Amino acid sequence: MDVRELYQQVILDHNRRPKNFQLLDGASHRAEGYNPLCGDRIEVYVEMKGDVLTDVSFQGSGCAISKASASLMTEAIKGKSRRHAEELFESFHSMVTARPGEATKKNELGKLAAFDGVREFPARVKCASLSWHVLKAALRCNSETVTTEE
Amino acid sequence: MDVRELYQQVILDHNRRPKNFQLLDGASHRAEGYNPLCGDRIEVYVEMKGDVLTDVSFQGSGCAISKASASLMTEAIKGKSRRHAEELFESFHSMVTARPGEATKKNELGKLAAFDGVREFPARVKCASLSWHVLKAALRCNSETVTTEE
Amino acid sequence: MTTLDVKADFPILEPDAERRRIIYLDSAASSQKPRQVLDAVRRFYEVSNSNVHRGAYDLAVRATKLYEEARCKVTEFVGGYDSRGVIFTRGTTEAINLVANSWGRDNVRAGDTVVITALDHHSNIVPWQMLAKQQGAAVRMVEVTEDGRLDLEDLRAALKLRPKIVALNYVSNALGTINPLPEIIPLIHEAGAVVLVDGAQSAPHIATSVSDLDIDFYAFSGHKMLGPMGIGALVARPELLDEMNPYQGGGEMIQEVGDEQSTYADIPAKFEAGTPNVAGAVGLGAAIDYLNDIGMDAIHEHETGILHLALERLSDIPGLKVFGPDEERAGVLSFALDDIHPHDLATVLDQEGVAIRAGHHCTQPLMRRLGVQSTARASFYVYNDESDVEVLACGLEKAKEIFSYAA
Amino acid sequence: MTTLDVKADFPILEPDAERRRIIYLDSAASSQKPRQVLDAVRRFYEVSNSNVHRGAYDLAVRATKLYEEARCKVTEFVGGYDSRGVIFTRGTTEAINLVANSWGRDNVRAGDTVVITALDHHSNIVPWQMLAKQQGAAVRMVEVTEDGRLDLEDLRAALKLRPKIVALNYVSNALGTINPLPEIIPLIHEAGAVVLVDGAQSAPHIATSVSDLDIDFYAFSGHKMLGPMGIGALVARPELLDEMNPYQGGGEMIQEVGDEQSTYADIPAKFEAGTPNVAGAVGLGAAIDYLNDIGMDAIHEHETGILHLALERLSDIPGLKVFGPDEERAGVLSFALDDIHPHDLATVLDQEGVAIRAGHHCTQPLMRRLGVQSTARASFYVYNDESDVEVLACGLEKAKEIFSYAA
Ligand SMILES: Cc1ncc(COP(=O)(O)O)c(C=O)c1O
Ligand SMILES: Cc1ncc(COP(=O)(O)O)c(C=O)c1O
Ligand code: FES
Ligand code: FES
Repeated sequence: MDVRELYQQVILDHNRRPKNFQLLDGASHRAEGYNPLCGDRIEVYVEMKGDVLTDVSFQGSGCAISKASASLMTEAIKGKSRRHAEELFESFHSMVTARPGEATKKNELGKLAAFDGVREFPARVKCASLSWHVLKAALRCNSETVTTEE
Repeated sequence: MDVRELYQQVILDHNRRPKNFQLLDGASHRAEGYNPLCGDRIEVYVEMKGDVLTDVSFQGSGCAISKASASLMTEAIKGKSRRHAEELFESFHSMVTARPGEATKKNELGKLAAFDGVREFPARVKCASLSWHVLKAALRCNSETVTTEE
Repeated sequence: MTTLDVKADFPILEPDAERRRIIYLDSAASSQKPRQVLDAVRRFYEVSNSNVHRGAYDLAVRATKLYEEARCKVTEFVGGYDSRGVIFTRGTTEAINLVANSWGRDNVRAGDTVVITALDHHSNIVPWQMLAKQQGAAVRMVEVTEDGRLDLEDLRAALKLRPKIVALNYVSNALGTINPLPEIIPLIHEAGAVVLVDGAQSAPHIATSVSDLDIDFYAFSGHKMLGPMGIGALVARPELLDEMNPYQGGGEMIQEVGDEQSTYADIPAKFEAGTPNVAGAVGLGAAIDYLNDIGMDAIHEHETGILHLALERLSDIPGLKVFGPDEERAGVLSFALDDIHPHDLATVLDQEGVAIRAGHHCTQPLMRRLGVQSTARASFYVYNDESDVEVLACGLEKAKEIFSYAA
Repeated sequence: MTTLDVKADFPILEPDAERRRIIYLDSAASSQKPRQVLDAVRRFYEVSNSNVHRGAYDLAVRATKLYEEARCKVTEFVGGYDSRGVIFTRGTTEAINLVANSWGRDNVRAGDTVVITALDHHSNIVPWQMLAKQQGAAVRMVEVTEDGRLDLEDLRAALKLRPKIVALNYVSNALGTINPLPEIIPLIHEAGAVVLVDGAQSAPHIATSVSDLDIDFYAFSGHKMLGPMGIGALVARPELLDEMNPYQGGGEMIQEVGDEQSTYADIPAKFEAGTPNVAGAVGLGAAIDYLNDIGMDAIHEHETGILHLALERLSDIPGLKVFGPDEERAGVLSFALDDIHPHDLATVLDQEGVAIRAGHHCTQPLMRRLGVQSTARASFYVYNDESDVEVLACGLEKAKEIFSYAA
């Protein structure tokens, strides 16, 4: 497989110029995630109004995959309901951990489908899902550090 | 090699009816030896007058090789000078640890030459030399436990 | 008697130019290895070798996958609680020392009691003696009956001391005694103690479910169950491991290393400091596959068959005395012949190509209770068959002849 | 540049049906194995396999002999004091933990200081942090200079604290820095401390004499020096080992086991509880033979040649930054390329068949001082050659292209 199927243009772009890459002052929820394999760390901030994620942002260090994934995640869930965000996580997670040939919900994922190639790179699955795990932790409680072990 | 070259008649006899197999009341020197590989233990008693080993005996448990070796040792050194006993030990030790084909002082050892076959059985060399090590320890000081590691 | 017909899988049992046929009757000390296991280890080194977990390249991914697959195989094979509760160690001894040091230092305090048994291997005795000495705790050794079974009355008495832990084996390596764990373990738990089971002799021979038996810590060695040397496992209740402090510090077991102190990874990594023996784990996995292919029940039946055949055949030899119980015994036969020293027996048999063990079998407390320094021991495994028993018996008859000649 | 021309000895480096050619540049993590080592291990299992020391039969005698021969080979190879001072362990990590636990608990007390360095691997940091915490002692970490050498001024300052022990590596796995041991060790001894040298990266690459260097404890791993996984050694001054308490309890390490307490065997057995990894030791012995055949000086020269070639070739790539010192450095190259994350580099290179490592290399304290989370690292060994450097460089250029396209 060509490595460019992993590093698709949208991923490279979001790595270069991540969206929502900042602290969120009015955040009602936040969590921190740590990937012990590389030492990278990501913080996710959420502003919730009722059931809606009115604003989302992230900070931290990471590889192209994790940064782009965090960036695209914030875009995808901003303004969405908590329920919707959780469903996206499910679809995303099953896409990046799918076995070769297995069907995925790629089509429902919009831009996030760019991470379809990750499943061919088992060592990088954690990178793609790190920010999502942190989001989940942030929604679960107010402040927590998670380490991802797939 | 036939196992009967190891278990020669004289060895079998001394195993069955060991000589000087008793406590020696008037012993001036004694030592105890322990073979950690099998848990066997032998005590050697010596009565020294001046430089001469006027009486020698042993007690303990052991295999045929170690018992016969102790028995034949006591016979060989009784009434001999300390120097002579030590020389016998040297010759005996080099015989049982000689490499295949290597020349030994077998001829100077009299009945002790029966242990010539031991060197073909590396696992049993300790058995043959145990009592000799204990003798050496007894002559070195008055009371001691030695463990033999070849 | 069933025949498993697997001898041909074991290269060492074939005579070759360098040496003649070996009748190997010392599997309780260490087993021989089938071609399948040797091939798996070699294939690992030739195709997938690399360090695990931290590599982003293909080889490292493969090696990690194989290593974790081996962990899953172990979990299933012994009926562990969860693969998080499977720690790879060098073998049984290291696994027990891990528990004695990590769990032991935090849970056994001055004045506490640790219960061990007179039927156990030094590896399940000495670590507890060392721990007790360090902590100022007491060691209480449960006695054995005359026929070499655990004295259950004495165990009950020992449990009255409210020990913190009871450490005992499932199967005795010296006598083959199978401890009635389904009866014993509830008693231990009722007494409020944790139980460590030394499975060195059960893992190779008896279908076991650690979780069904409700065992807290289970230790075993790969080299006794057709696997390579240098690998084994501690299988434990994950909740217990979660609470324990690490045993060794180093790579792989950390989360973040500060200048002064560090935080630790989750289990099982927390207990696997340093580069693991990946090839060993892969070999152990292959051994488990091999054993599963035969079937653990078939293996137990086969060994029981040989044991009874041997008991019968050896009873023809006057002066032969067998140690240990008549029932509930694995394929281990400890015996004495006349007053011939066990090492002399072993030497004579060795000249016939028969490898048996002579010695205290790392069970000196038991030997003292049997009133002997050592015994001769023949132990059976998948590759042994009827003809091996016959060669053993003939060798013993030869020994008898040699030694009675002197009478 | 010299070429050792040994690639053909390493089966994993040959392309086959299952996978294409691998350029393996991660030997600092674990080395590949030559056929000669794999053959020796297999031969052991096929001809001599048995447990050691306690067997009276032929196989056990052979296995014991091979095991002790391997000990002698290790002694000679690292210039140990005496084969009694060579303890087989699983690897470096276990060897260091052995010292921290056995020597450490008896010699490091509340208020004492243990000196470690910011250049070291977690395996030579965490055990000392754990010991210090248990004993109420202090850990003092010696700093590094900006170019990744040990700060000798700071070491001198640390020695003023009169530490009980100084633990440091010979060669840094993250940067390749070679510590000037001949200069350092006398200072340590003058300060009244004992020195432990982590030889994980020196044993495979540099001719070393533990006794000439006057090292008290030296630890290394077989798997990094062409040997099998699961074997390594602690090489120590026998007088120190004689006085130390055992680390693990179990079979082999005892003299006599009582019901309540036991006496221990002499060294080295005292520190080798349980069935040892005999096959591993035999494989390590074969690896030593192999390395000796090439010659350690030739190996060092070869690696230095590749390193300098790589330094030169990589300097053609704009934006490539190399970490570590210019001189006194082994065949390890830690680098960054633009702002491309090391894991992304490793993934791109992996697709080109080049295996490099990305990460903190189990040296987080060092990474903090370098101001990075991780680096990309290529490390060289006997089987690498000029062409590997070229493939690496091309892969890096490809990565640069992919990632700059987005700019
Ligand atoms: C310098 C150094 N020390 C210690 C270690 C740990 O060695 P092992 O994992 O074989 O125990 C390594 C390798 O990982 C190393 O490079
Ligand atoms: C019952 C029992 N426990 C523990 C051990 C120790 O196992 P290892 O030497 O593989 O650590 C053995 C075997 O030697 C054994 O038979
Ligand atoms: S490498 Fe650290 S998150 Fe991807
Ligand atoms: S077997 Fe114990 S001394 Fe010979």
